[in-house]
Formats: sequence, C-alpha cells, structure tokens
Amino acid sequence: MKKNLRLILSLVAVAVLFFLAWLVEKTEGTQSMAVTVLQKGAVYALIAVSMNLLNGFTGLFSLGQAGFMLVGAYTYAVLTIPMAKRAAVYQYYDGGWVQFTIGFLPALLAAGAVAAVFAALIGLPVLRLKGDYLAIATLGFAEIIRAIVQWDGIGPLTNGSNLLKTYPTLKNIMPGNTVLFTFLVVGLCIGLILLLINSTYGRAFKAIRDDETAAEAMGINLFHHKQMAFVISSFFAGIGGALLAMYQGSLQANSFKSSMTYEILLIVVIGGLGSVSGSVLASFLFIAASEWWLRFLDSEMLIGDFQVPLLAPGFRMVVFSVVIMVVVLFFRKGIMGDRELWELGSRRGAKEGRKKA
Amino acid sequence: MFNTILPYLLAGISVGGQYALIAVGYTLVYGILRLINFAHGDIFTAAGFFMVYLAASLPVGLSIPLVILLTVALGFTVERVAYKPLRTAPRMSIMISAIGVSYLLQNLMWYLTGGLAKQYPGLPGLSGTVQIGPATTKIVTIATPFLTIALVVALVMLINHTKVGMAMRAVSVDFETAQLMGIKINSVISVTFVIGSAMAAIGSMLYFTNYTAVTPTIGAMPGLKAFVAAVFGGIGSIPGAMIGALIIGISENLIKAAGWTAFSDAFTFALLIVVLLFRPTGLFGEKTTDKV
Amino acid sequence: MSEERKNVLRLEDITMQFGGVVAINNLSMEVNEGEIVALIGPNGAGKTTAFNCITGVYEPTNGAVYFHGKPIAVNHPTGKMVRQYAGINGEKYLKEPVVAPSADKITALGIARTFQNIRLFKSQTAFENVLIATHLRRTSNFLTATFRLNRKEEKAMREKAMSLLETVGLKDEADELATSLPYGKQRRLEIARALATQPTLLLLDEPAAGMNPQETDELGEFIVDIKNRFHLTVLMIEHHMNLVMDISDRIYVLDFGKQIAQGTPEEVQRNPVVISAYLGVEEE
Amino acid sequence: MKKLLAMLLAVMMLVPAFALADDVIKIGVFEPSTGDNGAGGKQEILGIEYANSLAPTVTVGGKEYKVELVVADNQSLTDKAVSAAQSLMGEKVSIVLGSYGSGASMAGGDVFAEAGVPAIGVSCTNPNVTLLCDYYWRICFLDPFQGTVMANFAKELGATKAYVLTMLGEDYGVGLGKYFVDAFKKLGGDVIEENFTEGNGDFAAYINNAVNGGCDVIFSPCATTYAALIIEQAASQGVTFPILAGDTWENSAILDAAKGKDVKVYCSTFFDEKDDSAAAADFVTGYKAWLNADESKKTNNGGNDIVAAVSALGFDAYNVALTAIKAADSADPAAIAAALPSVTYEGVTGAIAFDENGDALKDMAYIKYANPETGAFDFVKTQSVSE
Repeated sequence: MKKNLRLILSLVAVAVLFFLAWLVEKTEGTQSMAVTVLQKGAVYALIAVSMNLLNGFTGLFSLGQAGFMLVGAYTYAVLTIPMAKRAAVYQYYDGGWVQFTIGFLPALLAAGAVAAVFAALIGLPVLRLKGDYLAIATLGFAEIIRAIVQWDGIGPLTNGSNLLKTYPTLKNIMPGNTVLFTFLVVGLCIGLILLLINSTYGRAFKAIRDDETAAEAMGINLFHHKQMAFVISSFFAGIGGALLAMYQGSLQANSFKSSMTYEILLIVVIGGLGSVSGSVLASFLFIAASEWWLRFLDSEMLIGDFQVPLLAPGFRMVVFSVVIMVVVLFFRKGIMGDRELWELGSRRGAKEGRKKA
Repeated sequence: MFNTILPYLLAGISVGGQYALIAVGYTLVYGILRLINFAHGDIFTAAGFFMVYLAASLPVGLSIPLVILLTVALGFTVERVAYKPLRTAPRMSIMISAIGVSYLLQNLMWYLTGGLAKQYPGLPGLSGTVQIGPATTKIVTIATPFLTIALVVALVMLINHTKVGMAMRAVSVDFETAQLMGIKINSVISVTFVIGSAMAAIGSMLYFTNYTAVTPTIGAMPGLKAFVAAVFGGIGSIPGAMIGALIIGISENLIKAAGWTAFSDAFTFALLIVVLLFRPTGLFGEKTTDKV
Repeated sequence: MSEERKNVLRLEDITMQFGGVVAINNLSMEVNEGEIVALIGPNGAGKTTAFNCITGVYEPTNGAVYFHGKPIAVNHPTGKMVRQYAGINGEKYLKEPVVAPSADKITALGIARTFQNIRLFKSQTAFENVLIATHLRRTSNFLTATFRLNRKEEKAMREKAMSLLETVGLKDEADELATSLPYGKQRRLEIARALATQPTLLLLDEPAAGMNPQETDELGEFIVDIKNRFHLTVLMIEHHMNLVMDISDRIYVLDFGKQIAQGTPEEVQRNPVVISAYLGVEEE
Repeated sequence: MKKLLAMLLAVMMLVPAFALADDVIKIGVFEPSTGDNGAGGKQEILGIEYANSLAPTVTVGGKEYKVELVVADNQSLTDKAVSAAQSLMGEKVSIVLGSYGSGASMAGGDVFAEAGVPAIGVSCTNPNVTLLCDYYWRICFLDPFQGTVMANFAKELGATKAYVLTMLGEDYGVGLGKYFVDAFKKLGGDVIEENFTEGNGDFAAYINNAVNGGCDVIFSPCATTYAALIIEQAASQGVTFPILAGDTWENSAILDAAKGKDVKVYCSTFFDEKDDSAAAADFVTGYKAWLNADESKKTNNGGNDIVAAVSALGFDAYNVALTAIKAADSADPAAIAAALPSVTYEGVTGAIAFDENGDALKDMAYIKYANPETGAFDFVKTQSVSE
C-alpha cells in the first residue's frame, strides 16, 4: 500500500514538474535563457544519468561518453536532414551518400541503437580492462571515433569535419513546447533507466560495483553484465547526443572532445555517484550556473560610478570552476550521495519494503 | 623514401622526448597516489605562459630558472590545496578534484590571457635552425632527446640512490606501511609533485620552442598523450614512460608521413588499447594479482 | 564409511604456482555427497588458494578439478610457466584440453562459497545482499526485468531471500546495512547469500573466525542443520579445532601447500605429522 | 563550515539580473573574442564599436533610441556559439552582427532563425551561412569567389602546383580550400591537399611535403594562430615561393610572423586603408584617431593602428543594421528582417545590396602582401573573377 502511495506521489511530482517547465516556456517565451537552461539541462541530465549508470551504479570508470554522444548525434542528423537540403549541407560531397530521410522519432531510436552497437563492439575488448586502464581505453576510443567521423574518406556520410545542420531541431518539432518535448523524451529515458536500476539486473550492477569478486562468486557473469551496462548506457548517451544535436541546431564532431566527458563526469560526481536524482539536479544547476546565472560576470558592470573590478570575458568560467572546486573539496559525496530524492525522509534501505517472508 | 621520412622521424623523436618529460610527472604521481593527475597538462601550459610573460620583461637567462620555480610552486600548491585534503577520500574523489583543477586552471588562463594565442619567445641556443641531410629543423629538435635522456637518467639515479628516492619507492609499493615506518608521506608526495612540475616546465620550454603559440588549452592534448605514454610504458616506471613517449611521438609522426594526418591522434590511442589488451599493465608495468 | 557415497568434488594433482612461489603442491582430495569435510592447516598452508582454484578465482597451474565427475578446471603449465614450473606431474595433463570456466559459471553449476575476509556488498542491506544472489537462477532478461514483466519471479526472489535470512537468524536485521552488522552476523549473512545461489556444494572459509566458543558451538549446529535442510555437501576451512572435530566427517591437512595427512577426525588427531606441523617441532 | 559555504553558494546563484531602460535598442554582437579566431573577432568588434560611437542613437517612430551593443563571445567554437547566440536572444536584441568565422555563424544561425531575429554576417565567407539560414544576410564576398580569386592570383604569380593546407574541422578553411582547389585545377594547376588537426604545433613536416612535392605556391586558409606557425616554419625551411591565404590572414599576427623573414605572404581581403574613396578615407582617419585615443582598444587591434578589413566591414555592418532599423521604422526583429532585403548602403567597403540569398553583391577582392621589411601590409592589386 505504502509503496503504491509513494509511486503515485512521485508521478504527481513529476507531472507538476513537467507542468511548471511547460509554464516557464509559455510565460518566458522559447527564446528566454530560462528555457534554454531547461532544454540543455534536461539533455545533460539524460547524459549524466547514462554515465552514472556506468560509473556510479556498475562501478565501471568509463570516459567514453562523448564518443557515444557523437555517434548518436551524427546518426540522428545524417538520417533526418531533409532531402532538399542535402545538396547544400554536403556541399563538398555532392549531396552525400545517404539519399533518404526518416522521421525524428525513428531517428532518435536509431541514434541510441547505433551508439549501442558501437559500445557492444568496443566493449568486447576494453571491458576486460580494470579501473583506470578502462578509463583511458574508453577515452581513447572516444577520440578514435571522433577522428573517424572527421575523416574526409567518409565525408559523404558524415560531412567530414564540416558542420551538419537543417535537421529537425527541438524548436521545429514541437514549436512553443520545446521544453515539454525535451522533458518527455528525457523523462521517459530516465524512467527506463530507473526501472532497470531497481530491477534484479540493477542489483547485479551494484553488486559488481561493490565487490567484483564476490559478485562473480554469486554467479553474476561479470563480462555479460558489464557489457550490458555499457551498451545500455551508450544507448541512452546516443539518444542524449541526438537531443543535444536537436538542441544546438548544428553539429560538428569537433565539439565532442574529452573535455565534454569531463564536464559530464563532474556533473555526475557533483550530483552524487549512484544517485539518479542527484545527476538530474546537478545537470540543471551546472547548466544554469554556467550558462545563465553567472553570465553577468563576463561583462563590465558599473554600480553607480564604481567599476566593478575583475569582470571581463572569461571571469564567469573562473568563478564557476572555483565553485566546482569548493563542491568537490567540501561536499565529497555530492548533492545526494548515493541516495535518491524520494528516499531522503526514509531510513537507508527501507525502500526495499520488507515483505512478509 | 628516407628523405621524406627523415623530417617526420626527427619531429617524432623530438616530440617524443617532450612527451617523456611530461609523462614523468604522470607516472610518478600515479605510482604514489594512484591518481591520474588530469591537471598536469595544464601545469605544462601554465609553464608556457610563465615564460611568455617573464621573457617580456626579463632576460631569458633569468626567466628560465624563474619559470621552473613558478611551475614547481604551482604544482606544489595544486597538490596541497586540491589533493592533500582528499588523502583519505575514495580515489574517484581525488580524480574528480584533478579534473576540477584542470578546468579551473584552463579557465583561469583563459581569463588572464584574454583567450588569445601568445607568441612564445625564442630561447637562445634552441630556436636556431640546423640542416640535417635533406631536412631543416630547429636545434631544439636535436637537443631534446639528449636532454630528455640526461634528465631521465638523473631522475632514475635520484630514485634509486637517494634517501628521498627510497622513500618514494617505499610509498609507491605500500602507502600505509611506509607511513607506519615513519616516512613523511606528505613531504614525499610534495617532492613527487615538485619533480613532476619541474620536468613539465623543462618539457614546456622545449615544446613551445618548436610550437610557438601558447593557448590556454594547448596542454590538453600533449598532456593526454603523455599520460597515454606513461600507461603504455607501464605506469609507475620512469624508463617505461620515456620509451612509451618516444614510441608514441615517432609513430604519430610516421602516421602523418603516411598521409593519415586525421588519424595521428587516434592512432596513439589505438596503439595504447592494443598494448593494454595484450599487456594489461603496459610494456614495463608490474603484474598485479588481486588478493581474495 | 564414505566409500559408497557418490563423489561430489575431486581434486587431482592440483598445483598452484605464483611466479616462483608454489602455493599448493600436487594436492589431491575428494569430497563425497552429504559429507562435511574440513581443510585444515597452519596459516599460509594454501587452504584458501585451494578454494580459489575450486571456485574459478584462480586457474590452477596444473591438475584437474572435477565436480560430479565433470571437469571444471583442467590445466597444465603453459607459457612462461613451462620453464618456471616447480611442481610435479607437469606432463600428466598435457593431453587434456584446458578447461577453466569463470567463477560465475562454477557457481551456476552448484558450488557456492563464503570468504575468509568477509566480502559482503557494502552499500547494500542484509536483505539486498541475499536478494542479489538469487539473480543467478533468474529466468527474466533485462528487458522483461526493466518492464516489470517478471513480477512473479521478483516476488519469489524476495520471499526466498527473506526466508534465508530467517534461516540464519537475521530476519530482524534485514534492512540494516550489511557492513554495520556485528562480525558474527556478517559471517551468517555470507552463508545466507551463498545459499541463495542454490548450491549443492558449500565452501566455507573460516566460518567461525572471530567467534567465541559458545558462538562456535552454535555455528557447528547451524552448519549441520543447513547441510541437512538444503541437502548440501560442505567443504570448510577452519581453525577452531573443536568445531572441526565435532562436525567433520573427514579432514585434510595441508602444510606448505602439501597434503600431509587425511582421514577421520580421530585419525588426524593421532597423526604425529599433523601434531608436529601444528606445534612446530624443531629440527634435530 | 559546510553550511556557510552552502549558503554562500546559494547567495551567488541568486544574484539578480539587472533592470533595463526602455529607450534602448539592442544590437547583438556575436563575435569570438577568445579562441583561434579571437584576434580577428576583436578587430571586427572594434569596427562595430567605432560605428556605434559615431552613430549612438537611432530614431524609430519619431522617438530617439539609444543603441546598445550586447557582445557575446562565441569562443570560435561551434558548440559555444549556440549558447552565446542564445544568450543574445535572451537579451532580446533586435538584430545580430557577426561572426568572424563561418562555423560559428552557421551554428548560431539556427538560433537566430528560430527566434526570428535577423543577423548580418560581417566577414563569414562560407556560402552555407546564408544559404541554409533564412535570417542571415552578409556584407562580404563568398568563399567560391575568394577561392577563385586566389587561384587566379596564384596562376598569375606563375604557380603550377599548389599545396593546400587546412585545419580539420574548420568550416571556413576547409571550404575555402576546396573552392581554391577546384578553381586552380580548372586553370590547369596541380594540387596537393593536406589537413592538420586542431592544436597542431609542428608544421615542419607539412612544409617539407610542400617543398618535396615540388609545389610552387602554398594556399593555407586557417586561423592566425596556425598561420604564424606555418609562416615561421616556411621561413626556417627557406621556402621562397609565395604563401597565399584568405581574409583571416590580414592580421598583425601575420605581420609579426613574417617580419624580417624571407617569405612572400599574400592574402585576399575586403578592404584597403589606402582606398581612395572619400568615405573610406574618412573612416580610416577617424578610426585611427579613435584607436589611438585608447590604449586598450589599440591592444585589441593587435597593438597598432593598422585598419583591418574586418574592422571596416564591422563598421559597415553596424550602419547597414541601423539603415535596416530605420527602413523598418521599428525595433521589432521581424520588421527589420522584412526590411533588410531591400536595404542598400554605400559603405566604406563598397556598395552593399543583397541578392536573393541574402549575400552582398561584391565582386572585388583586395590582395595584400605582408611586407617583411616594413612589417605592414602592402596593397598589391584588386582582383575579381571576370577573366
């Protein structure tokens, strides 16, 4: 009974949240900074949660997220650029190889699927590595993917190192309801990840994180489960990448560098390793602070006749990184630790609902 | 054939030597703290900026030691402020702190320098050009490998034959036991960062003499590659780091010679992954077994 | 007395060598159905290494392990080890295929274990620790599990985990964080977790470590009890001689990686070699 | 301690946005002031600021409005460009100027189009800037034109085999390079094409390939950061044949790199300060005085008072924007966008009128030579494609 009540309450809370987000767009307008933050924050939330699934829940230290986002973003863009625009976009490649266009929903799924296939192939060799070696190998693969996408030889597919644009973006799929659309897609994906984490497979992931040897001794096939976590994480990273492309309106492989992965890792850790709601919260805070709240630090400001010192382009990011350092040093467990928002009131572990045996 | 490859080979050996000097910092720190010091590449960049600004007002002879001093001070401070408080925290926390420091240093340099590339001053004796067979190159290209080998040998001697070196080795084998044996962990770690930063400073002088534009993010790639080199050679092993760096430097330039420029960075990582699959702890790394 | 019983586990000429160190040297032993067999010996004798060879954590350097007559690990020195090999019978298994399934597959066959230095899932509750171990016998895949099409199975898993906790007397601590339990209870929890994988052979690595004599006595009864209740065969490493002598059917004694004695508790107790190994008789 | 910090953080997050005056029309300046194209972006901003200082107000609907410039740094990166563009939209600007660098313009274009805010490209030369965006206009020439111009010029210099070097991932350079290659091949020339990767610092091997490949001209449209390295490397390898590039190279960084070295560096550009039209002469003297009056402006210009073509374009762009606002007689972006196609303006860089793509009809490029002795650009000739 109590469990059902909690479920209903959570769903109501989510619905209220969605409504508020929708309201922000209606009152502030699609072009407002608030809406931008909500869009990008939501996209990053999905990507951060997908990374948390690996780093926080399965204990795999992977730094390949940017690579899988890249794959997803490119898959989406390449499949959805309207035929009429292909000649212009692929101006150096005679319109490119792909001579068909599919809808944005199948393309989103394809983005996840292609990223997942890449992950499955990459996972075969690298998931046998441990700890930091896994991290550096996945980072390496992300860089390799980027190099391949930029390679002139497959330019007719990826447009080489040039910009891709004119594919359907957030703003022309549901004009005026961009935030709602983003929240729906992201919410659905995160919901699925939550269901997975709280299933018997999710418990196996956590077991691997806590103690590989013991997990294996309990009959959990390490490679199989790691591969599963890796592929699923990449699937959602791919969708996240596609959403990022939809948010940006244009796409270039060059922006998917390792620094992007670091940024997401920072979000995950600030939110709390092993906390989905932490990742979501941290994403919105991170994006809002870096894109919006601190932006005034970048331009000169006069208060009366007083010229506020230090304010100049770039100061925003300095302040922002100091804030991050403070969080990292003084709030080691992040905002949420490994708990979830909805567990805050209850005692640790009570969520598993002791049933009569 | 040889004539076309020679300049690439020279560039490879030279850049390999420079990677080696950066890689030493990674490998020493990793050996002791098991920490990928993501900020190391940015310390390398900072050394570049120090020289840019110092040489603008001071003679080069004075700037060089000052740059090393400032870089060492920076490395030392980073360790004290960002890593020391996390000594007992999980490894992931320190790693994140390193990423945070890297982020902060890049943004700080971006802010202070205005985000534009700065011209690195010419260093006397290194910036001149020489003719080697059919290839023209800067003196630094030739000097780098010798200087690198000399420094690495000196460092290995230091580690093998001095008291502080012995302490470093002890700490890297077993952190807790070394502490119980009365080794002052914090000073050993500081020494490690000092050595690593000094090497990075020298590396930056060699590197930027060749590649004269210093930007806030320029250190990221060489840093990453130096780390790859350290892993490649077997992290914790100084000769391993040097050999790894040379292999990476040479192979990435040979890839360019073959006309696959777009893949020169990617190839480095591909090489690393292949090596890790066959030797999971790198070329010269020690094999570890989990205790159950 | 055990001759007519069916053989469950058989080790043949097992040698485990790490670099130049021979941790186990040519160990052969048998465990038969329904028995409680103890593996004893001084510290560093190679007992836990033997467990690790059986459970697939290590691949033995040489020799074979059979479970219900089927090979679960067969190996001979390969690679560098060919030159370094310091054990005997190095050629005996050359013709055999190298078989060494991973630890999880061995658990799936029905061998479960506990660990000497307790390895519970530290961020999980006692209940969750047991629940995780029921994952092995699942029929759901990740899709059916994600979309909650496995409700019935999930419910059965939870009921089973709870009943196992009850069996080991930890029902009231179900929602406690596993690592916050007292030492003795953690050991019991490990046993419950092992049982959740539905084993036929249970390997216990020093189950009584850190317990007082009374607790040890209770543990002995408990082991016999679960052995009967779950139709188990038990192989255990133990230092508490009272416990060993009380409940074991047979005992193997290891010293410096070698088997120095075996037999019923009475036989082993009288064996002078064992006494000297334990008491450390000085040479000459 | 922790609580204090938490509160501090919370307070920082809540710093309020500031109120805005009513009688202001905002013009967004979408330029890189950092990153690879930062140097050029700063010069373009200077031109816009100078124009703003001359015409700080605009009369709309009989009321005089102050024109406020809102500068957003796109950091020369396509992904940062999106958020920079969005921040401009958040500021509710009426029209946008910029950017230096086609990649950033193309990335920002979508944001502007979705917001319905018109943008005027100042020196972005890639055709796709206007072609793929209905809200982008531009006042400079295009890459197909520029590439052809430089190919013609290379041919005139007697070159038969060109070495084309561009940076992977940079729309501007890659595009211009391809147009050059097409044109040069059409003229019967041979071409070796190579790419370098971002952050590359060692051009020794590339220059070596050019020399060993028997090339007699280098064409390398790229950011000035790399340009300086390329010139330096070419000089140290004793390259005596000409090195050509596009408009980005008209920058003091190039002059510094070429100074005192035995290299022949040419670039094409939009404007020359020795232009003899009255408007241009006025602009040049006025702009120089304005620059010299403020040390920080001079620093942003690269430490001297040489008038960069992009500054002149920035000046024109601002005035085109004002003309459009006046023509629309409104600060409403949609009205300005509707008015823009028919705007004509006699600028310092020549007459400006837009074709159906939104591109200015410009058919002349200025070719300049980086004089290693004087450390200044010498005007060589004007060149067009018609021959």
